[in-house]
Amino acid sequence: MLQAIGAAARLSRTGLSRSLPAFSTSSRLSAEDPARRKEAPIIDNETVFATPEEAKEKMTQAVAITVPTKVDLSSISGVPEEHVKNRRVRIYQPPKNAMQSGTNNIHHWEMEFDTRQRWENPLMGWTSTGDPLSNLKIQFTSPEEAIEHCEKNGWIWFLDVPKIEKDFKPKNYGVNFAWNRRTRVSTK
Amino acid sequence: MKEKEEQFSFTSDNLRKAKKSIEMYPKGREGSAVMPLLYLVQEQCGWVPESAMRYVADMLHIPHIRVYEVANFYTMYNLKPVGKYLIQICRTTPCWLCNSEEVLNTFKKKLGINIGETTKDNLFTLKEVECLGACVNAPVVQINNDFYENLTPEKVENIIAELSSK
Amino acid sequence: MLKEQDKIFTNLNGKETPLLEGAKKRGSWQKTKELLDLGSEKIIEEVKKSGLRGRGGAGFSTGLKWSFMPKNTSKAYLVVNADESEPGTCKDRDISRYEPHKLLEGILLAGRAISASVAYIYIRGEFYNEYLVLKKALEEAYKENLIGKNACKSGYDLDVFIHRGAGAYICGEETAQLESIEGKKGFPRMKPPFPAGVGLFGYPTTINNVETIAMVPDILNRGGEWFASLGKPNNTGTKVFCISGHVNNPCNVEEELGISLRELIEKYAGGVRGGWDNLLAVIPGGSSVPLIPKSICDTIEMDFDSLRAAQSGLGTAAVIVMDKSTDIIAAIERLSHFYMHESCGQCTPCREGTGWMWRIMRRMVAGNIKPGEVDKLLDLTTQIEGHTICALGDAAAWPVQGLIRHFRHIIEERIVT
Amino acid sequence: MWSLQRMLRQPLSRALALSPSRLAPLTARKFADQVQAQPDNVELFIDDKPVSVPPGTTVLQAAAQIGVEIPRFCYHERLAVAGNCRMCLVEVEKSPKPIAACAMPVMKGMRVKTNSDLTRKAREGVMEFLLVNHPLDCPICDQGGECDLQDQSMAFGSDKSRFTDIHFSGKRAVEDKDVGPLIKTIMTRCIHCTRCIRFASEVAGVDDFGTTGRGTDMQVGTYVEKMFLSELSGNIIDLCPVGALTSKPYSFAARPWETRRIDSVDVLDPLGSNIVVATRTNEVLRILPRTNEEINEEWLSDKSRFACDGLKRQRLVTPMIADSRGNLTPVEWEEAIVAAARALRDCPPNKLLAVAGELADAESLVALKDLVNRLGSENACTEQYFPLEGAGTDLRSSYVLNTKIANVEDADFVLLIGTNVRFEAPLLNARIRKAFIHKETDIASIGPKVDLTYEYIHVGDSASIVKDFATGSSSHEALKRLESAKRPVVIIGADQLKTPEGPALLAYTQELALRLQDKLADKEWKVLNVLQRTASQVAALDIGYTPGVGKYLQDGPKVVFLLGADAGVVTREALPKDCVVIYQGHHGDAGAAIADIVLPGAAYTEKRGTFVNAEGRAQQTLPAVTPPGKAREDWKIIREFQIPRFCAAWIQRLPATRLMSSVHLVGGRPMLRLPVRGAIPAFLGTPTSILSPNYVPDCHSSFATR
Repeated sequence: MLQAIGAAARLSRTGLSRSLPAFSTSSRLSAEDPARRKEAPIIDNETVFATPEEAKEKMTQAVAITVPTKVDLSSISGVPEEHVKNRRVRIYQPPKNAMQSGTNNIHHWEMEFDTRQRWENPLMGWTSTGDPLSNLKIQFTSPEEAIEHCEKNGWIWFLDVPKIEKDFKPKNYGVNFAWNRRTRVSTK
Repeated sequence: MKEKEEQFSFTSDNLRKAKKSIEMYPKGREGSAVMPLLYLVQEQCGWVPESAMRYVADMLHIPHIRVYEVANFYTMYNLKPVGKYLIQICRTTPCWLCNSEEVLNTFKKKLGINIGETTKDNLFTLKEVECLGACVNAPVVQINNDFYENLTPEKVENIIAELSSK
Repeated sequence: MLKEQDKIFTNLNGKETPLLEGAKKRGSWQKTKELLDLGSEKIIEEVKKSGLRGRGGAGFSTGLKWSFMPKNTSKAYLVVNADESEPGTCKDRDISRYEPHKLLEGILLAGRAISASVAYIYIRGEFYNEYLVLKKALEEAYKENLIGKNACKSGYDLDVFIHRGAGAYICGEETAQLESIEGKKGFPRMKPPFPAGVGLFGYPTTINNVETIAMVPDILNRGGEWFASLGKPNNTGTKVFCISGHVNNPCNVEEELGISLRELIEKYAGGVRGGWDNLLAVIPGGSSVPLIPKSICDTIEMDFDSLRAAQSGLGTAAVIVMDKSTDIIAAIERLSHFYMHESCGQCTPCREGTGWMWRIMRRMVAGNIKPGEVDKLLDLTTQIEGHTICALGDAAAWPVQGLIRHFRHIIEERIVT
Repeated sequence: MWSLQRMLRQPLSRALALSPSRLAPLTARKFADQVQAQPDNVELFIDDKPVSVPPGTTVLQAAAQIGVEIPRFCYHERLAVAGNCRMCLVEVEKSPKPIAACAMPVMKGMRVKTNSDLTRKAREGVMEFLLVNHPLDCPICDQGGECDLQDQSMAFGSDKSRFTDIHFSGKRAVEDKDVGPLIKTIMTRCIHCTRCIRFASEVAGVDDFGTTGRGTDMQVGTYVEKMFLSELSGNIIDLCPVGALTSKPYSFAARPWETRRIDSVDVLDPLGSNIVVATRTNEVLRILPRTNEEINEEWLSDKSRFACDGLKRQRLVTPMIADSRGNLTPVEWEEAIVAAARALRDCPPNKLLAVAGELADAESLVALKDLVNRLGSENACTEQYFPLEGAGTDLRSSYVLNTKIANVEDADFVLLIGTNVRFEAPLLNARIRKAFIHKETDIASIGPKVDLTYEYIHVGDSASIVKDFATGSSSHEALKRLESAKRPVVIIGADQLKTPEGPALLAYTQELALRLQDKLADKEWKVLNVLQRTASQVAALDIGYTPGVGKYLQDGPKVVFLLGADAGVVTREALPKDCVVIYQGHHGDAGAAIADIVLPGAAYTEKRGTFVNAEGRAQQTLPAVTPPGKAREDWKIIREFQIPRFCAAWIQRLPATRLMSSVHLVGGRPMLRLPVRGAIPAFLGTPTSILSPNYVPDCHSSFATR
């Protein structure tokens, strides 16, 4: 089982690069089964309740590998069909808040549905919506996971990935004082 | 003063001096001459009015704020008009050990002004400053460009009398 | 005891004319061409041999500093630091106004050593009359072709300019001084880059104290060995001491390094007011170093290493003497105020810390503190010390640390409960 | 249909392109001669983790590479290193003092400890000092909740205050500065990180900020009382790590945790800066930049940032029809739609004109063009003129920024022709300035002498200079520089092309660019750039709109459909008296004033719309709020016409009562519910190909799904 987790972790590490095209649709990836990319290992009760020794023994015996198959949950998820077929999911990394320099909250991936119309509640002035999905944000550690989740549920998705990484250039304090008609603009 | 503030420009003599000051610094670094130029302004006006800062900045092709920064940073530029005699009394430890407080009090009493004030006749402005760098001759007072050393209250009275009668 | 013939600054008392005529009589500009002809490496070699350590406070080996200058550079600058503002110190002022030609000759030789093409003398703004003397001396030197194009007919060109400061202690810090010459606020720069790499106007620059530079002609004239024979090992040569405060005869005096503090005070400054036993404490190296109480003063020798061992420093060798009548807390409080006033405001610990320290010190003078606040103040000084861009933070912290180290009992006695 | 497919093929399919290789021209590239020999990396250890970085890298950057974040206030990766906050102090083995990680270059074998006692104590000390004079007014501070000082004092500060002096002498108070109507200053909160000063002097190029006084009394401010006159001024609000500089329009409006943030795209200039729209209670409260290295980095121009308050005012909230006296009177949707549909239907095809305005999204542009085409007309044009002589708009490269915004940084010579980039595309100007400062790029300009925040060679103000340049007959220095440049860039402003000499200007510019292009060693480099003025123009030209209305107005149109055309190009005077003007848009501007039928549309914060920016990059806005009142997403409005048109007989048969009964009360508002819901019945055909699932998948949802 540990091997399985390890393999899964490796898969997720090879993640999609951030320079994916700004637009994408699920159709491209439908050819290769996303479930093959990563499938959460199914842990049966026996394994969970096993003592460490038993688990070890079981591990050594477990040589068979289950081949994951494509999963489609849309038929059993209970989500109305119009919300499966007609919704588009945006998969993205939350942007850094321009007001702050901290980045702790943005190291994950999120999926969200397109916003359906909201309206101001005439009684209280609250914002109302008839669409529960538009308030749904799910966090993932990698875009593959998000894609897989969408594929499972039959949602059409696209990746929104602007280039956010700055080209690496060593910072230099000395240039503040360099003899140069332009670099010496610094007010340091 | 108001009039002067609105249209500052160097006298031709000072303009020549200013050009000379600018030549002290390498080409392309004319902005370095801001300190000597502000001194010239102060020589001409007795203080550094805002219009002069703009004038200096434009002369050196540097942003106004850079001149403003410099004039604000250094304590020797008077950003407000001062009396004919700017009395700067050293307050730092070596002078204080040698009774600079008494000297200060004498000035205050004799001139009837407090620190930072100017006498009504616009003759004296009293200012407390940090170490003037003449510690072995403490206590020290700088009046305009001249140092008055080893002061005692009596000497202070003489100085005031002498300057007032000039 | 320094022999009369070993003195470098023979006109330190200003009895003779500072101008060229007198200076030549005192030995300036005699062999300058020959010395210049030695060339850069030989000059540096000789200065290294002399063991000359910077006289501005930090005591860094001058020869070594010069050798850091890159050899192949299109342009290099020499900056002479005459922005003497350290409380207690007034030696550079006397050198500038009484021995300007020693300084100018030194500039020429130092400039040759580091292959500088331009030298700036940064003189503090308050020294207006000193500036005039220096300017006059410089004009004389230019006139006689001692400085300028083909200086002293050696084929070496050096232009010297005098830049006046305008009242900022921080501009005595070398990198702040460069900023100031560049016409900006005196905000120190971080190191690296060191001025020998990126200095004035972006070119390699060496910054030396007036006294250091003014000693160079004599070192070269008389030889590095002569200088090294004076003073103590690693603390060679002579030094101008400024003795101020509660002494009978405050004065500037040139002496060998390693002279005992007591001898210095009693011999030259007429002794402590009310006798040696009336001594409370001495700040031995300008306001930036921690004070030492009488017990240490009794035996301490005035040199870089001995004072460092006593948890103080030689600094600028400005001896501020305080007798028993002194309110020692108030004396240090004044210094704290000085540092608060002179902090440039660039970096946080110094900008906020010096002000806070002074506020506590002010309350301490009145005894209006809680017992725990002494430790808090001590902790604050350690939070400033070493955390700032330049050494002003350290300089602000040390006097307070010295006070608490040696006079904690006085502070605690004074607390009003 | 055929026309649509052709229209779509070019830009939108490219936008939808799946292969990364096709994306390449859009991204910043590395050029052959720019690749430097990789110097040997330096290895050091940060928290005992080895990291290998190029020499010259700072400790802070090296730490970032292995995910160790060092706290900072003054350091900003797009500004010069100042090193004055001292928050980034870290312990380095064998160094007696902690070092400032932001400025310290790495050294071989250096052992940095970012979590040692010394480091922690140093941070705590700095934090304490910063807080000594920082007012405790977080509850009334607009930065509260997104304040670096708050965050870092939580993470790195002490748990209690030792500042007892507050009882004796209080904290420092600093007078607020007046720097203009956009930026609110509360200078007591300032921690003197000097980010604003550095931004102003380096990025904005408006050296207005500085520090005055010194030590404890140091203050950040402008020259006496001066406005911060920069088109990028709002960015200092973002940069300020504390609440010293906050947004005046947004002051006391909301807390950051209350707002809903929607990633979107700006449409107020042709660059399509990435933005985050912060909303609450269906109201856009503020707009912040979103990092996109290839467009806006992390800046935003003031227009884009502060224009959002206009989204609440002077909006068209209900359909309107001019009554007998010519006054626009509110009506229900179906009334307006039917009226407009009838007007469209009854109009002779050659007398029908559709005009697209500045802010039209690609979806509605396609829908409108499709509608016009179906009615048998080809008269779809944009307000903004572009010469059709020569290459015209057949080739995309003749009307976009071919170099790409980010690549302008790599140019070694930039020639601006008839454009004030600072005004037309502030962030492109910031890029040029960046290149000017950091890469020794030189700039020349032909056109009026304006302040572009950097020095440039002003060649002259006459269009004939372009001709001389193109033919090589000019002996001007700028031409020589241009010809010897390895990566020259020529940018012509589209506004200049409106003039009578526009076509010639464009032709000569193209000739010049071609001549330069041919000489280049780097064939990948693109020389010619046309800087469009509006967000919609590139998409409109891609889709096949004809630029400029002049020709069509002369034909005396009977029906004019203005899709957000507000620039005043179409006036009542220019139209025949009996001409019906249908205006669809979101603001009651020049276009609405002359309209007979007004259809309220959605602004860019209220719809999902594709916009193609000046460099040809397709991006989408996402709906942040609901359009006000009865306003609708634009393409959906236009789609409505297609149904009545194709079922003219059907709609005529439809009794009025039936139409009325389709109005349902949903969510407290009357909604138009058309007979068609969900999938559109087959007999109607696929209305437009923009409704294909690939393109806008939610197209099947009905016009009013509330």
